Amino acid sequence: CSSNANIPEPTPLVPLESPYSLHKNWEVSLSSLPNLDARGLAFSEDDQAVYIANSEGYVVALHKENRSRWTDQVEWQARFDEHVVSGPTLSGDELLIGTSKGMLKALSKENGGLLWQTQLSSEVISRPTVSGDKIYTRTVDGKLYALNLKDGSVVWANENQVPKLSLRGSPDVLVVEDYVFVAWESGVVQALSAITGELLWETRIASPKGRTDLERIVDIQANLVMKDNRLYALGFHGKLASINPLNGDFYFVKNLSGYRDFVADDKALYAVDEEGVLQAFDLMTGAPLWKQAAFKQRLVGDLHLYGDQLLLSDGWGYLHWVNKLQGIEYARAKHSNEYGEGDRILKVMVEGKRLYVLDGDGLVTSYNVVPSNLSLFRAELAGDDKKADAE
Amino acid sequence: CSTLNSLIEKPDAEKSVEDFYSAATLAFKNKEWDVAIDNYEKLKAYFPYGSYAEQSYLELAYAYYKYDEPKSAIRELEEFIRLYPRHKEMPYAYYLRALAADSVTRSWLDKFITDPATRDKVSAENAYNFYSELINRFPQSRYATAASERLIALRNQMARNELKVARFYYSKQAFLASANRAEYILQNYPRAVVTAEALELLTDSYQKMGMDVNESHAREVYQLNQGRLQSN
Amino acid sequence: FVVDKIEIEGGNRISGETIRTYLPFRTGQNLDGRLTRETIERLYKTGFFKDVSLLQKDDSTLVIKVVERPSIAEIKMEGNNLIDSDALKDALDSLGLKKGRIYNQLDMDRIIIDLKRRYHNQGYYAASVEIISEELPRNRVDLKIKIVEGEPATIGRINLVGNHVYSDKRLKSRLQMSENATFGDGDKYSKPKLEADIETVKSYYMDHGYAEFKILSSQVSLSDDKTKVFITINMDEGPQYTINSVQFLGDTIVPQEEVERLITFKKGDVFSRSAVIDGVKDLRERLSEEGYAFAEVVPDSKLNKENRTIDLSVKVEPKSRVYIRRIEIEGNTRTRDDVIRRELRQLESAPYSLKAVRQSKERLARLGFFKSSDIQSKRVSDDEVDLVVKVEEQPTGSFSAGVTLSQLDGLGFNIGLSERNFIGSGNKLDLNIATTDAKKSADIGLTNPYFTPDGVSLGAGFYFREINADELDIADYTTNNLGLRFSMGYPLSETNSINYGLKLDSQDLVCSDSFTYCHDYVSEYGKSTNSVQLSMGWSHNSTNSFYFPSKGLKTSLSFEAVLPGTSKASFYKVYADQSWFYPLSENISLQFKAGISYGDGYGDISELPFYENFYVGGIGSVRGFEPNSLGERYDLTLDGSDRPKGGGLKTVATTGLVFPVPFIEDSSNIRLSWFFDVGNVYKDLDAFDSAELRASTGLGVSWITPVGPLSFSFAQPVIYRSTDRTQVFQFTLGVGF
Amino acid sequence: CSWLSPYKPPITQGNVMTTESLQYLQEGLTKDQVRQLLGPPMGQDAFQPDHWEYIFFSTEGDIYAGISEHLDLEFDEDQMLKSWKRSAAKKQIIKDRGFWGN
Repeated sequence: CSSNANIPEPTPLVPLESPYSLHKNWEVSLSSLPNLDARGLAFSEDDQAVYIANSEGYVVALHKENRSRWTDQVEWQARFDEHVVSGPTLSGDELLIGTSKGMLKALSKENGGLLWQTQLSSEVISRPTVSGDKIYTRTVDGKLYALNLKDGSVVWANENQVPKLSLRGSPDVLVVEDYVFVAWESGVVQALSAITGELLWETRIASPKGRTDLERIVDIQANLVMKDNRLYALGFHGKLASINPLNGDFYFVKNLSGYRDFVADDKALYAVDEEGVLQAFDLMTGAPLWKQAAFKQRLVGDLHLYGDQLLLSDGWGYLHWVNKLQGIEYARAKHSNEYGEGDRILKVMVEGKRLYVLDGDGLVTSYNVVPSNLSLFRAELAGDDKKADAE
Repeated sequence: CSTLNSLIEKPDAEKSVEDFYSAATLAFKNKEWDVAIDNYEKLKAYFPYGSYAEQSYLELAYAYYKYDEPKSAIRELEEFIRLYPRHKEMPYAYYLRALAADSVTRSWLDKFITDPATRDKVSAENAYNFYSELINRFPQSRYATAASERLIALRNQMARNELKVARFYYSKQAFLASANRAEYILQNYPRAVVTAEALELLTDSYQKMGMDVNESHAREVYQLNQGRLQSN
Repeated sequence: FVVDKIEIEGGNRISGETIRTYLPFRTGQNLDGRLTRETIERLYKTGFFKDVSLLQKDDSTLVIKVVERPSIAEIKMEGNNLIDSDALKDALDSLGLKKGRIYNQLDMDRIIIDLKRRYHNQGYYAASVEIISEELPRNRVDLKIKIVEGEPATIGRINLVGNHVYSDKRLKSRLQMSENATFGDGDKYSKPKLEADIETVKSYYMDHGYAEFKILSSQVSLSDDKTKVFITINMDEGPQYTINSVQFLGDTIVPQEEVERLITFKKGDVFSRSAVIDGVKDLRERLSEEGYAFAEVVPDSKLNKENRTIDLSVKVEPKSRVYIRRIEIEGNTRTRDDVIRRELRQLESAPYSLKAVRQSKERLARLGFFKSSDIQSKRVSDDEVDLVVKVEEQPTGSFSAGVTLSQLDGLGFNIGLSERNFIGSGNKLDLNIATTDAKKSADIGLTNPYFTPDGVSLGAGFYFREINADELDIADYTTNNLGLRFSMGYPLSETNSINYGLKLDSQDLVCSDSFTYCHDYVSEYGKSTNSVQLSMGWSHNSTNSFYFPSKGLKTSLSFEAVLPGTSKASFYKVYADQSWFYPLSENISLQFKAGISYGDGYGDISELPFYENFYVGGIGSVRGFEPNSLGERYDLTLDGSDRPKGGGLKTVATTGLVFPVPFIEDSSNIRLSWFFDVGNVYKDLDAFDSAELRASTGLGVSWITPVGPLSFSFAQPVIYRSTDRTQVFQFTLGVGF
Repeated sequence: CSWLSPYKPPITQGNVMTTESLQYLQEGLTKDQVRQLLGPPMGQDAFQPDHWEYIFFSTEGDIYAGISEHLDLEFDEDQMLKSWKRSAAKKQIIKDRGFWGN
């Protein structure tokens, strides 16, 4: 008598004449298998090519410029018999990826050949971060590694207690000058010295409460953000905190539980909570600026900055542009086709007016964001009035 | 789908406690135990208070006992004892519980051919404990005399059981086993009817094993008691 | 103030006296602050009341005002299918939530948490539980437990890190959880399954020499929508070890070379933990066979890291020899104590012998009087043990009675009783009396398996049968018999026994008019024969249960002959039957039976008298064919009947897979079998022709009902002739098999 | 014809008193020490606590070879072993009873 599925109803989209529309540059399918595990994957780019990996073990370099046939869109493609779970990170002419078998591999940017690889203690879960002459990454069993950029030898490593059950994936390691900032599944943010790996300070922004193991998950999934010399962190079942990077004291702490990446500009902080409600807070004081519940329960993805707007994706294949001042939806475009393929948008990379999208069905698409003909038409109208006023 | 079964129970929900109770006692009078049980159970579920509930516990237990379901009768009575520790009918509850436990291995054949002593000892022990609990708690209750009689009968039954086993081992030439079983009777059931036979079996077993010291001592005790046993 | 009178307000379910029993003070006592607090606290602790208040009315009466907590009238459950309703009900009972119990909100949260934890444990992370309570008149409340289970988290990926020696594929094939399960719930995640799988990987390595194998850590991570689970198991294999030396310390009681034989591994072998565990178990069992039931056998391995060898030392501590003090028998509500005790091979006041206890268990199971029988030991002191024999009775016979009316043979009544444990005395009684106009028969037999304390059995029986053939035309001939039967048997060993039989029989052969063959026989050998028949048989039975044996061997060879000179038609018969049971899994077993029976006349009759012929067909021989329909048939013109003739040589064999009935929990007294029967009957030895053998296959059901063993079968003949009369469905009641 | 004679289930009674355990017997042992050596005093008559009798007989000759058969022990007032006497079994059980076994 009662339906068994337990996914709450998404809020329906309000019709909107979107000023933007997507013009597809090129489209490459990486693998037919649905991509189940893409938390740790990410685009990286240089001026000619875009690099992305797929959990089935492919790493691929794609030309940014549109080539006529999709096959020569692919500059090179490397295949590993292990699952690639993190990366690729571009550093110089090396591409760094982490695999499920605990291997950190460095590939040559030109042809994807293996330069060196190091066996770590377990699955390399967080995207390798390169700073100075060291690579920083984390394994799923709670170890933080600093390795030598040239040959991948381990410089230092330290261990941290990690709860048994947590959300899949973990945030990137953030390195600023000699400070290494890392956020753990136990809801703790730590700062270590980049040279020795010695712990400088440690603060907790989420503490497990509730009695079932699900309620006790307190992961920090969203990537840490450093803005105007202040560190920002968002915990699941935890808080949004602004932290002094030198000693770990809180500037402000806000009640917000979320696991998607948040973004900051010089005035405000924009984040989405676990139910998909967008919120903005003042960068300095944390005072709430606006709240936008239009995308509640629409499985909102990570936030990105697109010019002076926010860009986010939802679970039904839509991309939304939201105005940063009042949080009103400015534009909307559909990535998935009518069969529902591409509904799950995993990763988006913004490069000026161009977007690169990786979706759950293993498709990588490059779009140019162009004004929709409706807005062209309106512009002409506006143009005529201006001309009219001008005359 | 839950709406369906609530439809059927509708009439019960509306019945008052008196309806249930009268239907139950009517069935109780003309010995339709299952109908009585059904009504009492419903009464307890729908009206778990008041004097009706208290009284229905006892009558329900009696119905179960008569319906030859001693285990559920005992369960109802123990619930009654827990809920109403100071109830005036408490002696009756204890007595009925003992009766139910006693009826587990009794069968109509016992009057002529079979002897309950040859069967399951555990239920006899349960009945024995329930009866003694009744006598300790309510020594002056009107059931005390009937209970003490049953106690003696049960004690004898248990002693007979021991003796039958001892005799069995004696016939299998396991004389040490039969001697120890006979000892057990003398220690645990000193006043049972079969003590004389037990003593005799003990002496024979010792004699068969050539334990002269034990044998002579046992024979002494036997002669000593001979006079006393003959007299009463 | 001093309390003279106590009044109680608001207590209707809980009576006044009950409340008084909880009061910490008596009337006439001074009630100070401490006492009032204690009273309130005590009354709350009972859990009966929502709130309690004490008021002082005029100067000396105390009023206790209580508001009772509502009691639960009805509990409804909705949306639960992973945990079915009665399992849920038991869970609620254990948490104190039952019809009629007191309802308090505190319990509700505790129950929600517990139910949620049960679901999370099974991987239903998205499950939600709500309890809606609905007020009812008379301070009662209806509870509705609303469960939305959602989808169980399926396994996204199982990731093994650090397994260099054994590949992912080899290890993953051994795990319960798998990434893609075609059927069943292999791909559903649950904590117990994860722990079991980790243990499987650990013991796999430990059994292949990796003594230092360690599971470093295991992480479980959940996709954002809580439907996919990713499992990472990090392990450190360590080097492979071989055994350098094995020594035994302490008093091993059993001679050294026998101990060596018990241990399967020796110097140089790859170390295997399970081999060590088995060896220790076998040694401990061997010691308890010597009477040292509490012996301790403790293996200790010292790792030699350089050359990767292990020095294994097994410390044996026999402790004291154990004796049996008393043997109690429980659960025999019908069977007599000595009927069970005489089957036991372990005596009281005797050394404990595991062999004897095991034999006793087997004999109890073979007795067939009990649904289940077990012998447990209860420790009484450090050198004495009591044995408790627990049995559960079951019907051991069949009973039928009835009145029949048919136009063919008028009014008739019959009574049929066959009881293997007559009123619990262990004696076997068969009593069948049936009388109708045309047919009168009676068969009474009593056997006492323990006529002597050591198991010499004695049995006697009387039988009488008179059929008025022309009334019924079922057969072309009938035999009216009257006679006495005696049987005596005794065991030769634990499993073999021998039996002798004597039968005094007087028989009249009545042929139906058209059956000329019968008349020729009568003219040659005469109508009635009186004979004395002797029989002797040897049998072996080492099966592990009476009704549905799944293990062991059953053989019986018997020889039956008419004493020469006592009858004109003297014949002899030889039977040889062999059945063999092999357990395939815990409740599936393979069964193979074969039987050969041969009979021949001797003296002045050259072949087996036709009324003594064997027949084949139907249940008990080759199913799927009409009963007794196989083999040659009389020639209608020559012999005056076309019925099957039967024959002097009967060869039957059957093999079957026996399994319990799926989908019902207690299938202890019912079994299904997929069988393959083959066999036929021939005139005599040289008439045997394997091409003539008939065969069939099908599904058999055997069910032990309170009225008696019932078996029926659906069979499809496989090798048959077009002339054979087949019968797909057949059933019999009361025949042992 | 022996192989046709009825099978008698084995009968074993009493304590297995091995020769070594007998060597350790000496005066002054406490009751517990004697019990440690010989096992529980199953032949003890409850009404004579200070007189223990151990016996052993079995039809399974082969398994329990060399086990002595009868032992009388006396204890003094303060429960110390005073004297003990070892003897062969006084009464032989009837090994092969008649065919009908009684």
